[in-house]
Amino acid sequence: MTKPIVEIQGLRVSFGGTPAVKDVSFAIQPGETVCVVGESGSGKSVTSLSLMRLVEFGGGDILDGRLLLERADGPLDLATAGAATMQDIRGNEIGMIFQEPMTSLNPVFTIERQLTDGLRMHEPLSAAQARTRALDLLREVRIPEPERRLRQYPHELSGGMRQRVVIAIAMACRPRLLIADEPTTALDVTIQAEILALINRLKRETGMAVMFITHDMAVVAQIADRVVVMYQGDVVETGTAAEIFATPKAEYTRALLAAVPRLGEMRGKPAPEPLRLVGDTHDPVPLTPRDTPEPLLEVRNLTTRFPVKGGILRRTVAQVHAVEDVSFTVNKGETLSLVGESGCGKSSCGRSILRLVEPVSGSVYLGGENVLAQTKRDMRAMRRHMQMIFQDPFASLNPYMRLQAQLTEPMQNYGLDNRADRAAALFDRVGLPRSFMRRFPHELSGGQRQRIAIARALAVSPGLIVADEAVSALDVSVQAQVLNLMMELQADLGLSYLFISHDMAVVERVSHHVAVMYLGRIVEIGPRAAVFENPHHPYTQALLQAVPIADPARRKLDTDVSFKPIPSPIHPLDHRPAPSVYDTVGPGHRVIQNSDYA
Amino acid sequence: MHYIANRLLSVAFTLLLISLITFLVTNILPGDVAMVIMGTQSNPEALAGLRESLGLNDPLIAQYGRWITGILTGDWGRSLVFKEAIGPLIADKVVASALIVVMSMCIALAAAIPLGIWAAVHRDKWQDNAASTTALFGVSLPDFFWGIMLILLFARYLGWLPSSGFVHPADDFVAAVRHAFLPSLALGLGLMAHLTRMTRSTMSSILSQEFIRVARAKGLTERTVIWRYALANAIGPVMTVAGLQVGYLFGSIIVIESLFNFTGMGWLTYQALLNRDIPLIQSTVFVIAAVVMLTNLVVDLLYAAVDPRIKLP
Amino acid sequence: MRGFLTAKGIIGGGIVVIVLLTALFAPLLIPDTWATQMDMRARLSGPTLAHPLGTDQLGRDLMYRMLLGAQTSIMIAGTAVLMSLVIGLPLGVISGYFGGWIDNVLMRLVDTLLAFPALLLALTISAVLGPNLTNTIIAIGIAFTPYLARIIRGEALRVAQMPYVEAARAVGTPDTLMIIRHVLPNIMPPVIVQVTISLAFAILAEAGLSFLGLGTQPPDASWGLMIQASRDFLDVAPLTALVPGAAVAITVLGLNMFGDVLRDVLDPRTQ
Amino acid sequence: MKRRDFLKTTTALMGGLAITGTGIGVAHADGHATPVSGGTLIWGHSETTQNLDMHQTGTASTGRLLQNVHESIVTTDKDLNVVPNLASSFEVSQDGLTYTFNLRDDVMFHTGAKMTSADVKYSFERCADPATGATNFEVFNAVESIDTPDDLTVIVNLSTVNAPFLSRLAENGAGVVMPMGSGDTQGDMPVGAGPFKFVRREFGNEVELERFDDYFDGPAYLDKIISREITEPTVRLTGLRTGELHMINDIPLDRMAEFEGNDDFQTVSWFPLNFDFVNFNHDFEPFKDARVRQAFDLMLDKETLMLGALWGQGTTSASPSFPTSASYNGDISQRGQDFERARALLAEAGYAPGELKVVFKVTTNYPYHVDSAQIMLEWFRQGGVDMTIEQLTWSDWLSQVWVDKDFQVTMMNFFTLWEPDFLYYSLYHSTGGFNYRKISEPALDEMLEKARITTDSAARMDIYKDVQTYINENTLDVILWFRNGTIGAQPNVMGLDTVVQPNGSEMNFHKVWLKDA
Repeated sequence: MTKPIVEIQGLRVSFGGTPAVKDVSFAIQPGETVCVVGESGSGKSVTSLSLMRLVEFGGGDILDGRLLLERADGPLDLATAGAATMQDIRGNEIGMIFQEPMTSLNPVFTIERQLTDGLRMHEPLSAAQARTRALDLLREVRIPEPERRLRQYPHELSGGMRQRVVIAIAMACRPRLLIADEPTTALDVTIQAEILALINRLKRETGMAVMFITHDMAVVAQIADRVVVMYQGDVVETGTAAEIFATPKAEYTRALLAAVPRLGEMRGKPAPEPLRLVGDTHDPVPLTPRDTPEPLLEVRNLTTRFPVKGGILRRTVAQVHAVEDVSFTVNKGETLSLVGESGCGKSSCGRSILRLVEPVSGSVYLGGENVLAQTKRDMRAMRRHMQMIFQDPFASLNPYMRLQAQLTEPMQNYGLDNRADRAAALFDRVGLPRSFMRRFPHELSGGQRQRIAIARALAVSPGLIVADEAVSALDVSVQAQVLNLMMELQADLGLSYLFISHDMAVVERVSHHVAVMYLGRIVEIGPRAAVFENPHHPYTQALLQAVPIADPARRKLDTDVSFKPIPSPIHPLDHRPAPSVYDTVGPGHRVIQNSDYA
Repeated sequence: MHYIANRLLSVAFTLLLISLITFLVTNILPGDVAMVIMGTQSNPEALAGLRESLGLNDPLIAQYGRWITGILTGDWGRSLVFKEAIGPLIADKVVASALIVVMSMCIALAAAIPLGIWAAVHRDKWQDNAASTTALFGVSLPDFFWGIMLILLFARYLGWLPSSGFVHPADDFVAAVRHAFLPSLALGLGLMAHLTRMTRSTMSSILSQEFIRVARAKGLTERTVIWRYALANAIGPVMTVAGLQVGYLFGSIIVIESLFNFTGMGWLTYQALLNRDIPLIQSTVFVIAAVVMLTNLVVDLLYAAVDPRIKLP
Repeated sequence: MRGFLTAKGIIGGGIVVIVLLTALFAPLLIPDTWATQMDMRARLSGPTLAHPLGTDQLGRDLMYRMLLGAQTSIMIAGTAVLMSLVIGLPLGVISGYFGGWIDNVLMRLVDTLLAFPALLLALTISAVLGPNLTNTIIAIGIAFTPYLARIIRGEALRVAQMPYVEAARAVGTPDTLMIIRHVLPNIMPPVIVQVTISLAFAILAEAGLSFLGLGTQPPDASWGLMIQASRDFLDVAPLTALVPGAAVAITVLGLNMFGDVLRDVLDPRTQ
Repeated sequence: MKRRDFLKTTTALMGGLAITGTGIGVAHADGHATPVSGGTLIWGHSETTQNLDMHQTGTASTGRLLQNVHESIVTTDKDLNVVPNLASSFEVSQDGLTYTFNLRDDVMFHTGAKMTSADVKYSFERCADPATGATNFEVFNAVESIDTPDDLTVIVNLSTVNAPFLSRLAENGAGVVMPMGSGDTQGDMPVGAGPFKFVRREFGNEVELERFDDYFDGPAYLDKIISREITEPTVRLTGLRTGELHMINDIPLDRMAEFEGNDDFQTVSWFPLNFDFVNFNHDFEPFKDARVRQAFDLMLDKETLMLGALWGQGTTSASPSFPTSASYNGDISQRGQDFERARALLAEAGYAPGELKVVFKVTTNYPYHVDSAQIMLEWFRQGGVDMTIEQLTWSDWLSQVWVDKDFQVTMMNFFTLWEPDFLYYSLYHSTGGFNYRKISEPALDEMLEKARITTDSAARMDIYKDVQTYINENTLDVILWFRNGTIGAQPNVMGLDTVVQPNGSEMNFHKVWLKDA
């Protein structure tokens, strides 16, 4: 066995007295990818920041332990290294990339400056030499038109491009170790696939080691050589990727793996099925669709556009074509998922149906009544029958209202009686103790808040719930619980869901029907099995190809992948898009003829 | 250019509103210009003659029309009490006020930015508290209090700087700066406090951003990280706040200029108000409001110039 | 509430409480003639047994004037800020929450008023109305209104775009209830902080107006008036300015610290 | 107070050197050195000059400066006798209706033109024209015509006798002679025949005057005078202390004691600069009753008030007449403080303690008035009157008190109007131009009208003495004191004893010089 490039021994870190990392030890060998995986609060990021000694800038203190970096003159303990030494090591021997590509680059400096200043810090280069190196780096991370990029500012680049620049910065001095802290979490799935492939390739080509921090077991399965599982500041398990996925030893690892929906595991199943979580005693009951589907929500030719204002008189100069000629039906007791990448119009579509934004044209029938034809007053009455769950459980609850009041408010709005009793019943229904009723939102965890959001939506007994990325912000184990709750409610109450999500694996798990959106249009719609098992539209196929699968045996990223960038949905005022025309390729399975995806 | 044209149009509209407000307010001011001109020696006949010759008997609309036309054509009329032509008079006084406003801004920024950065870098430590308390002390005392103290210290006991008066920078630049220094300092102390707080909060939010960590991860020195990476981002917001404070400064100069006998716009406005010199009040108030507005316009444009994210289409 | 137990919280809160108690009870405990009692043999005197903080140009006791002046200063500042809040809150909330042309019209007006420096506005209003206590309050109150309205509007706009407001709309909450239940409570923390800072500014503004002779009328004591009266005697009797100056400074300092601490305490994220 | 005591006080006030007559005291002046020409005097002037037109300007501060630019047709000597100035001599006809002025032939204007009778006629007519807005236009009310038989003779014909005409011409700019046709530019660029030429004014900041070499009374010593307008007393004082200024006028009252004891500076103090009085609105119901006015008078301890408000820099007086003038009535005296009698008088008039509520309007233009009001307020409250103070800016005071006569009690000062007609007729006649108190006393009106047409000087003065007695007995106003004027200067400023003009309010730099210029 070769000498490890980095060895962490008994690391302890605390923030203002609160322990964040309790006792962490593991090593990274040259040229291997070690994934540190865990949910929020596990201490995985703190560990990586400690290694760079950046944790101090966030108010953390390394209390104990050694961070040995192997160098030509023997191992150096980074935990006690001086500031000058650390500056020399950072960016030179260890490179690091971070989660948020949108904020990782300094908005007021050019790409060139940000690429070269680290280089020139560590190596004696002239400006021209540094520029040449920067160009090479941009080519290496496969950025098109590198000369032009050098002169550009970060806001002129797309998110994926920015993350490539950040990687180029980290790679600038050929580090022996690259630390990647959740580098793909904020990215769309196709871009995530590109970035993962890029990191993989760079590792292969340069022989550097990679320490990859993530919460996503699917990503781990795709890239890890070895895995370190962390939970609440401790390492619970280490092993090779194959070992961890095949024979997890720690109970936590098993629970975590159980909570991860795996793309393709629903193959052949007739209906959505709750996840089987560790500790569940009974087998999950699938949600069988009704024999005779009964339409609840019918959306026809829905179009929503947002004005872009400009000029002296703040007139509308262009339009964002957010939703363009979209039609679909949600049956009673069933779930239709709208799936797509950011900016595809799926959220606008959901909000248009509730008229939280006003559509331009089309019709929306709920139980036979046209939602779009209602007056403002009647619309309020209408909303009783359709409710919404929002993405961010932290922002969608008024921080100054007690939970009970949050639940009774909708009842009060619609003049329902016995509000306290109903609220108590709702607490039971979503699995929260009644003692929480007097609490404020900030006293709850994210999952608990999302339960409250669901309870609030249920308060007026609606038939339809629009769930807009309702589980996206949650840790995977919590996400599984909330998904199970939603499915359970559907089974018990006969609810219909319009489930809006970017996560193909989750969608596969919960949907009866799936609609794939791209640039405001539905490009493919049909029964879940048809869309997932027999995708017709090239975009659907690309999406499915990009989704990482939580199974190290099914790796997809050995070669570079590249997906088409999404064009702008902004068009001049006189733009008249053609109506959507569909081919029927199977029972209820339709594919658009004329999408912009070529 | 659309952005600038758009802003200019709205500025023109606001200026019109300002002129209307100014005119209406000054016309409900009690007191009589003719009276003030004549002082204790006046008598009814002389007053009536004077009123007529000053045009004070015309209807309000006519007086506003005359005034606004004058403003637009460059004929700002004459001060009733001081007999001077208002246009050149104000042009002169604006230079004086601009001198202390700019100097106090420089003094305040020169102190506030390092202090604010220092506090932000050592957030919640004793340095932060020390900086905040120092800054608070500046804002806790009225600026005229500082003014009097500065006169006593620097002019009376140390004899380093002149205690009062204004020298036109075109006549003698060094003397101009020396005369403007104490009033600027008195103004700057209060201003410094706001700007320190602003710099601190802007810098601490910038320092917690990801690109700062990226910069550190590149191995850049702390000095580069803070004074280049962070400050380049803070300068825009700090500038905007500083621009907004110009309004505050133009309020404070009324007191400070009177105290230092520094004959700028503040002094002139106060004299005009005291003497009910309506044409002069109208013009000074109008000019101050216009200068404040235009400063903010310039600051916005500058912000757009330093921040590549804001494009001027 | 833990936030109040920091050094800053204790000092800031302590000062605010002491000043408020002084303003409330000093006039009840100290006969007001003590502040107007003149002693021509002890004019501009330094600290003595009879006058622990010295006397002013008419031989009046500075300590009593400072203590009794607290009420005037606090009352003017408090009422003026309350007035600007009463006007500015509805303006700002309506403007920020409803947006559209109402917002355009109101904010155009507010922006125009903002171009007039507050002290200039107060000075002009004071000159129009004539100098007395009520008019001083009105002048400061009006001058401060556009600032508060602007800040409140910004906060209301921010809150109106929060998901919980959209969520409340989705559950059918009408506009009036929306403002009362969701907008007002959520804009309150920054507004309260702004109010404490405005109070500090109002105390200084009153001092500024008094300095120019348009504030409190003698022989009533206010801190501003005391500083104003001291301007000619500063070099021979610095206490005449230092005593009221220190009172203003400590109060403003306390209010600012209190505001900072309030900001932390009211921020749900720090709880 | 008797006139003799008065003079004694004056001498005491003056400290070292005393110059009899107007009571100017100069400390540390070296009166024996030989004057030299040259140098620029920097004067810290206490007020901002306004309209520079000598006819129009109403403020003493501006007149104080213009005094050096203009010359009057007649002037006064130290004893306040009217003496020739631009006129080499004058004659008054027996009937008192015709005034003949023989002009000097060596008077040059700053324009380079020689003064002729046409200029005099132009100046008088300009002043008399109501459209000019001249503050002294009523001096010429009785003028019927002005004849100029030749270049050096001016004959003024009156329609009715106006005994004070000549002395009014000597005072306050009424008699200044401006070059013909210069009226329109006087406001910006005053030109006259005085010892100094007006060069420029940086408005609110400084005024520059330059020696006029062709001055008829011989050129002045100083090359230039820079008058820096510094209204803030502390700042003015600091300027003198740091040497930025050669001299300042109006040393803050509380500093006089300190300055007089300081060998580094010269101080000049003189009296009277002005007199102060407390005014009642005679139209306000309670003050229609002389007993109420007297009660108020009885509540005031004038000596203490003077010490309190003026820091002793003044002299109490029961009469507003110029103290050294012939009309001064030294036989009347101020009432002493007597609360018992005051309360009794109020009760007699029907006012129980606390029943009378009065507002005291006072202008911030005179900080010592604000102090006085605060001191008086304590006494009035002690006397059972509920009084509040309202501070007014100068323009508010003028418009509310002076024009609208909307007040109950106020306080004012007047520069020493030594011409008794000017003083008493305008202040106390029911139609007087300065009668803002709405005083209407038929007996007094009769005396004042009679004095106007009494050409015998001694008889005229006796009438004015009776007038003073009447005012005092009926407490029409409460006359408080004469206030001292003060100048502080560096030791090298010479000839300070000549600066203050006999009337006590104007300043002339003709004979001032700098020792090491």
